[in-house]
Amino acid sequence: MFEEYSMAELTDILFMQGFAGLILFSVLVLMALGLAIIFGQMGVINMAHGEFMILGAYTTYLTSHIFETYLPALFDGYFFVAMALAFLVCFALGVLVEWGMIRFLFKRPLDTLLATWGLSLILQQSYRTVFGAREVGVTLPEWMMGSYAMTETIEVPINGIFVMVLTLFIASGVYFLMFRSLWGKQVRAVVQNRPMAGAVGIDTGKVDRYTFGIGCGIAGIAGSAFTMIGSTGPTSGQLYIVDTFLVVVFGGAQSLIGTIASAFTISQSQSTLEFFLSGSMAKVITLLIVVGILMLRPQGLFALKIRQ
Amino acid sequence: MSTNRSDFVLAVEGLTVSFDGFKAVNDLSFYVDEGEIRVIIGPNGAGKTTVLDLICGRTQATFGSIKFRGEELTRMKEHQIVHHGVGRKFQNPSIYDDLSVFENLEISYPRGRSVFGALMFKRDREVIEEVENIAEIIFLQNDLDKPAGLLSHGQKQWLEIGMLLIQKPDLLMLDEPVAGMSVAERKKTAELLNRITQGRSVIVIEHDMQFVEDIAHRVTVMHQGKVLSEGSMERVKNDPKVIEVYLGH
Amino acid sequence: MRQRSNIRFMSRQEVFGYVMLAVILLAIIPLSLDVFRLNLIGKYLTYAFVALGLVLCWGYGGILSLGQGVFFGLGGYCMAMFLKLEASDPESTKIQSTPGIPDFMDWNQITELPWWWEPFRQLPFALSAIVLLPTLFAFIIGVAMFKRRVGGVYFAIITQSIAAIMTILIIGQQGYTGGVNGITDLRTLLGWDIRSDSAKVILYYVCSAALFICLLLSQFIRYKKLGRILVAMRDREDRVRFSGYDVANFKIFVFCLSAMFSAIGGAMFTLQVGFMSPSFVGIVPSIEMVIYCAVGGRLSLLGAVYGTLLVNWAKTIFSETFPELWLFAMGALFIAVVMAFPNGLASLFKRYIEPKLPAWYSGKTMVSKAPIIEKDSSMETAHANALGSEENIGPSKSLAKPETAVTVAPRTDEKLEGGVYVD
Amino acid sequence: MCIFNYESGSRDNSPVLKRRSFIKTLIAFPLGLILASSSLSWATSPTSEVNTTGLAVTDDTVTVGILHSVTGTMAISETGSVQAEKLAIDQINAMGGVLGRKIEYIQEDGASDWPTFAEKSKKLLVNDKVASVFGCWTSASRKAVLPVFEQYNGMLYYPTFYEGLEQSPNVIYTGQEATQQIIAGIDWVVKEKGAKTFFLLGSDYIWPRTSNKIARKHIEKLGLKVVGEAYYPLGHTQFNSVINKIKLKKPDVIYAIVVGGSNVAFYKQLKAAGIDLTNEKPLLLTISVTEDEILGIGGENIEGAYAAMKYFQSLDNPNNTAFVQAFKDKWGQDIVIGDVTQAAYLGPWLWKAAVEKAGSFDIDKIRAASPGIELTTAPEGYVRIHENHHLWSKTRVGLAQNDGQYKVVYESEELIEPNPFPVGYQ
Repeated sequence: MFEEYSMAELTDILFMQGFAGLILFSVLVLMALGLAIIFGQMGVINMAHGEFMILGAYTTYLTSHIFETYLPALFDGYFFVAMALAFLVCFALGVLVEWGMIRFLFKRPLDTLLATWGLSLILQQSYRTVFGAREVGVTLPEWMMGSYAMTETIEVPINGIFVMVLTLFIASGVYFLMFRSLWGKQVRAVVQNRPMAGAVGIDTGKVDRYTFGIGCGIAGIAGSAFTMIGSTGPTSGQLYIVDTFLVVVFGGAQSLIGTIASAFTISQSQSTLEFFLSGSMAKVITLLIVVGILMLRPQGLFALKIRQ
Repeated sequence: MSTNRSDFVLAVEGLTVSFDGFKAVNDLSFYVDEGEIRVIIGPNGAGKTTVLDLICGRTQATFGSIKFRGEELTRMKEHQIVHHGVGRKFQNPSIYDDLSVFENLEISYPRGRSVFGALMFKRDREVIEEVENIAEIIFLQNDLDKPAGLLSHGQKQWLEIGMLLIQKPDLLMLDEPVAGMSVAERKKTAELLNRITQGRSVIVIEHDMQFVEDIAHRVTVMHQGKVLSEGSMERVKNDPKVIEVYLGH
Repeated sequence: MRQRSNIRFMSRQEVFGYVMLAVILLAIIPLSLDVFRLNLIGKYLTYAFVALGLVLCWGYGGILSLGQGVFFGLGGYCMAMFLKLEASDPESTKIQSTPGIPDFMDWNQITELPWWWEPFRQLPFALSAIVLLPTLFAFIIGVAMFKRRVGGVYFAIITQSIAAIMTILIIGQQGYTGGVNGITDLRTLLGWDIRSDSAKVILYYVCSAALFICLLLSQFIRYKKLGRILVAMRDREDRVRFSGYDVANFKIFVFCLSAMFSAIGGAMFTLQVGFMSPSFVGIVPSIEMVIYCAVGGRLSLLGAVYGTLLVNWAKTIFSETFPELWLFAMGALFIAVVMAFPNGLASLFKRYIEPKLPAWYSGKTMVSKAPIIEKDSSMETAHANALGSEENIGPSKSLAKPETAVTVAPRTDEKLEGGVYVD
Repeated sequence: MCIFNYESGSRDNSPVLKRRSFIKTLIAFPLGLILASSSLSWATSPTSEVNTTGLAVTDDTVTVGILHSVTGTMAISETGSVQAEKLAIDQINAMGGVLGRKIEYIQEDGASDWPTFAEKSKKLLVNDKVASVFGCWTSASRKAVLPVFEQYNGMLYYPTFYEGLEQSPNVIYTGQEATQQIIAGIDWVVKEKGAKTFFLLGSDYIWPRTSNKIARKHIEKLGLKVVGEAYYPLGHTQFNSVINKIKLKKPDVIYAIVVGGSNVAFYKQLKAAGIDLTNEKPLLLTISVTEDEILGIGGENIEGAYAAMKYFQSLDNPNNTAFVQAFKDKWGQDIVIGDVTQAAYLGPWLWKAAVEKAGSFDIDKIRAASPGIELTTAPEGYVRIHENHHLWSKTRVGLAQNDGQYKVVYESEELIEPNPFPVGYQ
């Protein structure tokens, strides 16, 4: 399998595949973080997660247009504004959805699955009505699209690095929010004992609403970042949903570390397999491995053992 | 000490379970005799319910053995343990709200427990008589056709006890059987327990000391996953270690 | 009081319901529609098999599978393989470079029929494969999952992934499966042209009859203790376990049964539509089929049939007139069913229509006066008995009303841990 | 039989409708006289003569079907075809219609779901009795409806470039079959660019796989080398691994047949990985990216790539200038037109020509009349229907520009003969 390559080429393969794996890893983490918060902390299965991501992507598309038309001088920096807007828009919609729908479905995770699936259909058709059935092209600032050549064969894509940095940033943000802030304490208190949290004066309704909103907001940022590497169309969101859920479930529903570890495992096995097999078979085998491990360890990679 | 003494119904030895390093039950040993009513008491978090979970197979032990009539339970599945004659009542009444009282009892009747058996199960005279018989013991003979969800809290507790009785277990484990009951109901329950414990061993977890005194043959006091003291109620009550734990802090 | 000793196979209402459905399916629809529409209804009915399986598996057993399309597809593919081989006789495929093999294999440079296609030349083998293969597959999944106590949400997501895997596999192995196009251009069954109008009518009746057999089988299961154990299991899995049942076996059984129903539906689909494609195996159709079941009422066997017919009929009407609105309507339907009518059409029927029906329908005059309560059909016997022995309950009718409503509200509060226990 | 059909045809119309259409005819008549004096001679031919099989043809209208996905994942691609077909129908009506009859259409949504396509096509043929159907996009949808068209003897005008291996009496293929598109393109890249090694890439389904197979055979026939071949599931969005592979294999040409949303991911990641297509090292040749796809990809990301197909919006000829203008006037100035859109536009015109040549709407007569029909007004230039129901057409190579358009850099000298069952390429 390797004999056709020289030693130097093999080193390059190793490096570049490792890097490709890291990009995929960042992408998966970014997709899964929002879902991990919502699913892990609230037990809500948000099937519309992909549509929230696309909402973020469309927000980016609109922002790019506004900057192109009105503020061409600042175009190089528009992406940061777009990400912030994507977060806000998705956060707002998330809060609305929680208030109008999710809060009536607590303790019924399978029903949230169906209801949010319905929501995803409605969102898809809304995008189609508003933006048209065709995909839209998001213009990116020139500096984000290039690559940095390390050697003749090794070239590091700048957007890949951007995604990685962003992922690191968001993941640590989530970590601080959940484990180092008062708000995070409240969220965890509500997760562990809802009546008790309510009794000590935490507005559990509000905590839920904002948790859901933040999860959706992060999905929006992810969607915004994905305009760099993927398509933006009414049904693009569906491409992500299975992968995203597998990452979260595989990691262990309530564990942030688990989500990251599982994203790492999946991305590395996928990108390694892709190099040697066809893309389809790589995907099948990766999914099979994940499903297989989940059967052996249904609680996921990182789940706390708790007293029943 | 011999682990094979056959006169023990239940022999628990060196039982340990740890949840991510936290030892909820730590090197616990105790023995229950034929026909004995054993009450386990202890402060919250002492590991009482975990012990019952371990015996009935709901939680897997990390170390140690549980022998029931000489058979090792730790490696059995819950339903196999039930088939061997161990019955368990939960802390909160655990009954099927959507089914009638009759059906609740019927499901617990120890016949047709395989898939195929359940498909071929016939509600014959024997079953009906047994259900009615048990219903009378648990004071529900007039509510047989009622959906179980409509029963009062106390009646639900009784129903669950009835569901155990119909299994004819040799060892009955009751987790706080009188919690949430009125005084009258408590009295009735104590009566019920005394009646049904004839010829079988019982392990009860209870906080109500009056109730414990009424029924216990022997008492085991647990604290932080270990046995703190064991013996008659009288002895345990005067054990300085027990007093320390209950009143000391 | 003595009546409990002889629970009936069907209540009077159920008998009426089945007769009604039989009249609608076997008389009203065939007499009032042309062959094209009849064939459409026939196609919808094949989804009803899946919905019926989901009632048992999800409504009764509490196991939500988002991969029912896999079984529907497997059944359909088994049927399609037989029909394709029959359509690929050397005479009609003589323009191919290898005559006698299915056209898509020829396009993919396969020169010999794969060994595992060979047995599908025999109808008996194909028929048994339709029933057994998906059931076996469900059995393997079931054993792997339920023995490990994977349940609830986890089971849903894993079945969903299995659906994704199957789709990629079928599309990727196009030389053996026909790929994304599926297996198309099926013509005859043992020489009988299945595309003719008369065949469509006959197949419609065969499909309806098969559906009725499955319905009655489900009714039988519900009436036996097995049905009550399923309900019990959904409510209190632990209690069932500590009543001495191996819960996993019951789950495996009901999951296999639902897979078998789906597979029969898939085979009927292939026969009536004339092709099978991977678009049924994926995630989207699998979730859509859950909604058919939910619209009908996840606890109502008959509801599954009506729900399927209604949603599909609406889909056809909508997409003929306002295709853009269809997704909005479908999305709203999902949300409405989950939030406002968790027990679907069946509960609406019980609530608003049944009380208005004449007394002979329920067999008891007092039902018309009875409190209007939302009750699920699993309770029918119990509830009818409760009403019958109302004297025993005492005059607490007004009190019973809200309480019953609470009790029999849909049992959907699956715990998140839902059967994932640490061991 | 004739009489019966005539009656059933007219019975469908309520008197009110009839009168209204009569008035319309009155108004339209002088107009038609000026615009379509050539078709005037048929305007009077009685319906019983031009329609002997009970199609939805009345004295002044004829109903056709449009069957595409307007919802679901394929709506992205099929929207353009719907627009083109409607434009063609409008233009034909403005010229006086077909055999003096105005075209009316029933549009059905295939919803990106193959069985739905089959169901809807059956509805169009059996219930609506449409005179012809313009529709389908993916091979899978065509395969699903094919038995229906053959059973009920309908006529489908199918616009997409596709893998070939099919020749149905009930389909006119207005797009190119694989060999037309592939061989000319590869010959060009070998001759003009001196390409020696190729890397084949595609989405994992029949069209890319079959096309790559033909490409491989042809490349090997020329004595050149395929250094790699890879397929990814539809909708795949991560191409970094395959891009690495390409970098290592250093092919002269990346031959890419990626479709749908994956395209966007592929080209963006290609650019980000430092492969600047304008350097042509390697050169990228695609047969799947039309101007429609570039909308989503972004012109700046695909600039420098080559595409081999029969039509580009930038084609410089009077037919095309008029077509592009009409299309933009109807559907908006920002709209782009791709290869398939143009092919879809040909459908109604080819049908009209066949009907007029046959002097009848009957499918059998149209089929008999179709081979040899030529269209000099086609935006792509001149096309002619071959005996095998495909079109003779030229193949062009376009170079993708920053603004999302292709610049035509090559055009085959002759019309290329369609060859759906290419001997030696299977």
